[in-house]
Amino acid sequence: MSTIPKEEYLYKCTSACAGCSSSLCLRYVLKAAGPDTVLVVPACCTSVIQGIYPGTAMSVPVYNIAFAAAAACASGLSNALRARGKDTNVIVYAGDGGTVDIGIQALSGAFERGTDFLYICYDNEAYGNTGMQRSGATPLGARTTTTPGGKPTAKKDLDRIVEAHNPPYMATACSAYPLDLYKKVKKALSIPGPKFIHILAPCPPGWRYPTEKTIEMGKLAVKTGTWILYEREYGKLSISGPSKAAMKKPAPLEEYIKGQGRFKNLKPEILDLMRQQVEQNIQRFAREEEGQC
Amino acid sequence: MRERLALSRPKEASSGKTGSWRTFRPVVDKETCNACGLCAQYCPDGVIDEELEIDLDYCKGCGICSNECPKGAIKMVREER
Amino acid sequence: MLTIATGNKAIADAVKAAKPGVIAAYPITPQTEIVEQIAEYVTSGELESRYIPVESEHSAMAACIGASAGGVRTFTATSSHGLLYMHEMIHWAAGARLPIVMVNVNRALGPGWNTWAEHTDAFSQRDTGWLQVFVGTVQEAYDATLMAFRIAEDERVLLPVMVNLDGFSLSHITQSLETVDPGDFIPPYHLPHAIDPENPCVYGPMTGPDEYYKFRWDIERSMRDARGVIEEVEREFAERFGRSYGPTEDYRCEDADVVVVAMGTLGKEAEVAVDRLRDEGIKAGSMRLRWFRPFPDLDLAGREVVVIDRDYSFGFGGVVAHSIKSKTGVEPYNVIAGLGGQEVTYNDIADFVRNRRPGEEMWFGVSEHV
Amino acid sequence: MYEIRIHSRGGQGGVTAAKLIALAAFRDGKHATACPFYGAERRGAPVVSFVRIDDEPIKIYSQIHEPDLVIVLDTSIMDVVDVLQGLKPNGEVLLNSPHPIAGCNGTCHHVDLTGIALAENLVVAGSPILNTPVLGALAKMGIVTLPSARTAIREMFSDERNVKAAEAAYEELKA
Repeated sequence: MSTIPKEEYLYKCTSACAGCSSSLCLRYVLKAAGPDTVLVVPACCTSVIQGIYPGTAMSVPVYNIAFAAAAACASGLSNALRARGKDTNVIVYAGDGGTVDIGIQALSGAFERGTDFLYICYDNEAYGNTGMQRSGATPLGARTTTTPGGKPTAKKDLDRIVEAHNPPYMATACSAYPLDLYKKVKKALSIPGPKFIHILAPCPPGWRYPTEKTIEMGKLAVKTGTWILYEREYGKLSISGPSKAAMKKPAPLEEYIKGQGRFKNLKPEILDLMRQQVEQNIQRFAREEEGQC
Repeated sequence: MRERLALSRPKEASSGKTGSWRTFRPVVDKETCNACGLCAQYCPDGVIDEELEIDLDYCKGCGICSNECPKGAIKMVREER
Repeated sequence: MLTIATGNKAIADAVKAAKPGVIAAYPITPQTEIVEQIAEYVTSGELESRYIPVESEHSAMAACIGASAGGVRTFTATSSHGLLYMHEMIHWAAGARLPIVMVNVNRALGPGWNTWAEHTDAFSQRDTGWLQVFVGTVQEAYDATLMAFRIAEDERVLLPVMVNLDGFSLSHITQSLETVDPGDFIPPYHLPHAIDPENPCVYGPMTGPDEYYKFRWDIERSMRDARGVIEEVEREFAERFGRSYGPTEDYRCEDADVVVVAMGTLGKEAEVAVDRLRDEGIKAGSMRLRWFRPFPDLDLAGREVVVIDRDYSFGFGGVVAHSIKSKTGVEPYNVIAGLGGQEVTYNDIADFVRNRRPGEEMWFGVSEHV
Repeated sequence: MYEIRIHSRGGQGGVTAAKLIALAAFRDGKHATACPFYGAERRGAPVVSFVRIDDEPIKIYSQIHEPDLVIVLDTSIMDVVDVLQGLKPNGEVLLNSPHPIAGCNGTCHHVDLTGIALAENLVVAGSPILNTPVLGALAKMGIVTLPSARTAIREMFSDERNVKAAEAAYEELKA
């Protein structure tokens, strides 16, 4: 705790839902980045969380931009600041819809071009800002307003797409581990070029669990191996502490599923499929860590 | 100078006093509390200060602090209005 | 320096003279030579600028928005489908009050694929809050691009400017070009609301029904002020560099009984038609409409007017003809000609005047009056 | 106004030839425009470019329908394109050919531009360069001056062999 700055760059109080994990994450992102930072925010929950004109809870500049355009806007901004001799942090803070779906072309372009910025996707696994419609990041079986019978297909593996761009740094994080997130943002910002952090951000109204369970839900995602925390520096994988233990002996998937209304009445065969996917994922990371790809 | 575009400037309570959103309020038992600080660490709105005082003007009553307190020192109590 | 150049090369040279800090662009026919030439200038060091090779036009405009707000002069170029693909960001750029300069090489829209000149692409961006100027010569393409930076960045305007030139017929034609050293004609970039971590602001936050309209009105206020700024900048340009421009280029209009209104290269070729008609005793004049937004006041009272529209608004009519009709009250003869590069010669234009039927519309080549 | 129509195949340099002619005329103190007509075609397809030269500024952007001069850089095109279409009654023709070709009305000039380019080893990516020697032929015909032809070539190309090729074409042009 002592290393975390006391300064809050997200003022009291935002218009985030009670128990919102993405505003918790934003607190730590800004603590890590400090005041010489510009956030670029496409349409997402943070468009609202930042506050309504003329007041805002954000005490760093925030550039709001259209849904598909965050990474491209950040490219322009980063280049302008560098042209002016400034090394201000440029951070995209975008939801999963704006990243895995409508914004993926701009994201891919910005990474391929080597833009000097950090792209953070906070992933609540649906279009939360508009009332939980499915996104490409919605997991198999999850009910959303546009998948009322449960999503029939798996979550898009965003990280492997980003990884294919060979960024100098990428990591996953989870709102339940804010200190881990803080360290990862710090490290990312110390490296030039395009960096990426993918945060799992549980959402009480969207996932349909009580607000007080936000941290618990994130921890269960990690403990069951559903969400694996890792870093990848110049391609080299290192599994983060909480996931190391979880990968050796993952908690039963049901513990994560059962508390979430979005997985209510899950068909057993879907649960089996989900379990297989988790196992395969764990094995894939374990093999890579052991040096066999 | 005239404002040509919508520019918001930082201030506290930009969304009003969100304490009014609350149905349950956190009540801390100072005797049980060991000042570990996890409540402050996990508060999404940063309304718990260094002294672990909860700013009830802004606390939305999510209950994360209560749920995460290892000592069970924070109880959520129904607001009486 | 006096040389010859294509329209595209002239624009690249004007951009080099204006020294933007960031250029973000995506290639598209017939604009590509502009970005190729600029990339060449940046690579060779002749232009000290950052060139962002974006993956789409939507991203080109998004990157220009980020760069312009980030405090540097910004340029992009596009055409046709590229312009349409960036449509969302075109609105955003104006609403964000960013003085981005963009060259649009006017080209028709598919299907079928057609890379030749038409103005429908630019007119589809009519209501975005961008200033739009249409040029008729290589020299004018250069001059208008230089002036566009000055006009856009003027604190009374702070709106983006689109410079339009006809695909191939002007983008690829070689004509004489005099390049200039703009000196302090283009002052250093200054954006009053540039992003500054020392003075943090949220740009474009949620803005409710009680506030939003005020910012829309401010765009219109600046658009109205832009008329005076354009006049001022064009006058100063004439004083410094000896070439004068206005909202229209009028040719033999003073005593004309019939005036041809057209834009771009057709507007220039119309002058040749006017000479022919005058030889026949028809007192014709040509009024080449340069500025489309803000739309100028036109003095057409008491004359017959033939408007050539290289565009069309389906279910309504030619965009220019109807703009003129609503602004001046005249009932023009509206010829729809030159769509998708359809060949229109000065002889054809002279024929439009000879056979004019005020109040009616004629699609050239279709031989039907409607 | 003097109007020239150039017939070539994509990749043979017809577009650059038009620019070079306009530049030479411009250096002679005239007004000139060069205007390629781009089709959707690719390398090898017949293409056409236009040059206008005048003492007054040129305001015409449409194609040249009644040329004063037709230049054919590749005579094989004559089988598929009516290169003489619209040629003015007193118009002239310039063919890239070592010998005269029957069927050309009026004054028909010919010169072996390909041979000249090959002799100077002016070959880029397998194609002989025709656009610089053609300028020599036009100088001989009096459409541009030889000094301006040289100037134009030097402004656009750094290889002096291009000037030599133009001079060779100037010498070898036959009517």
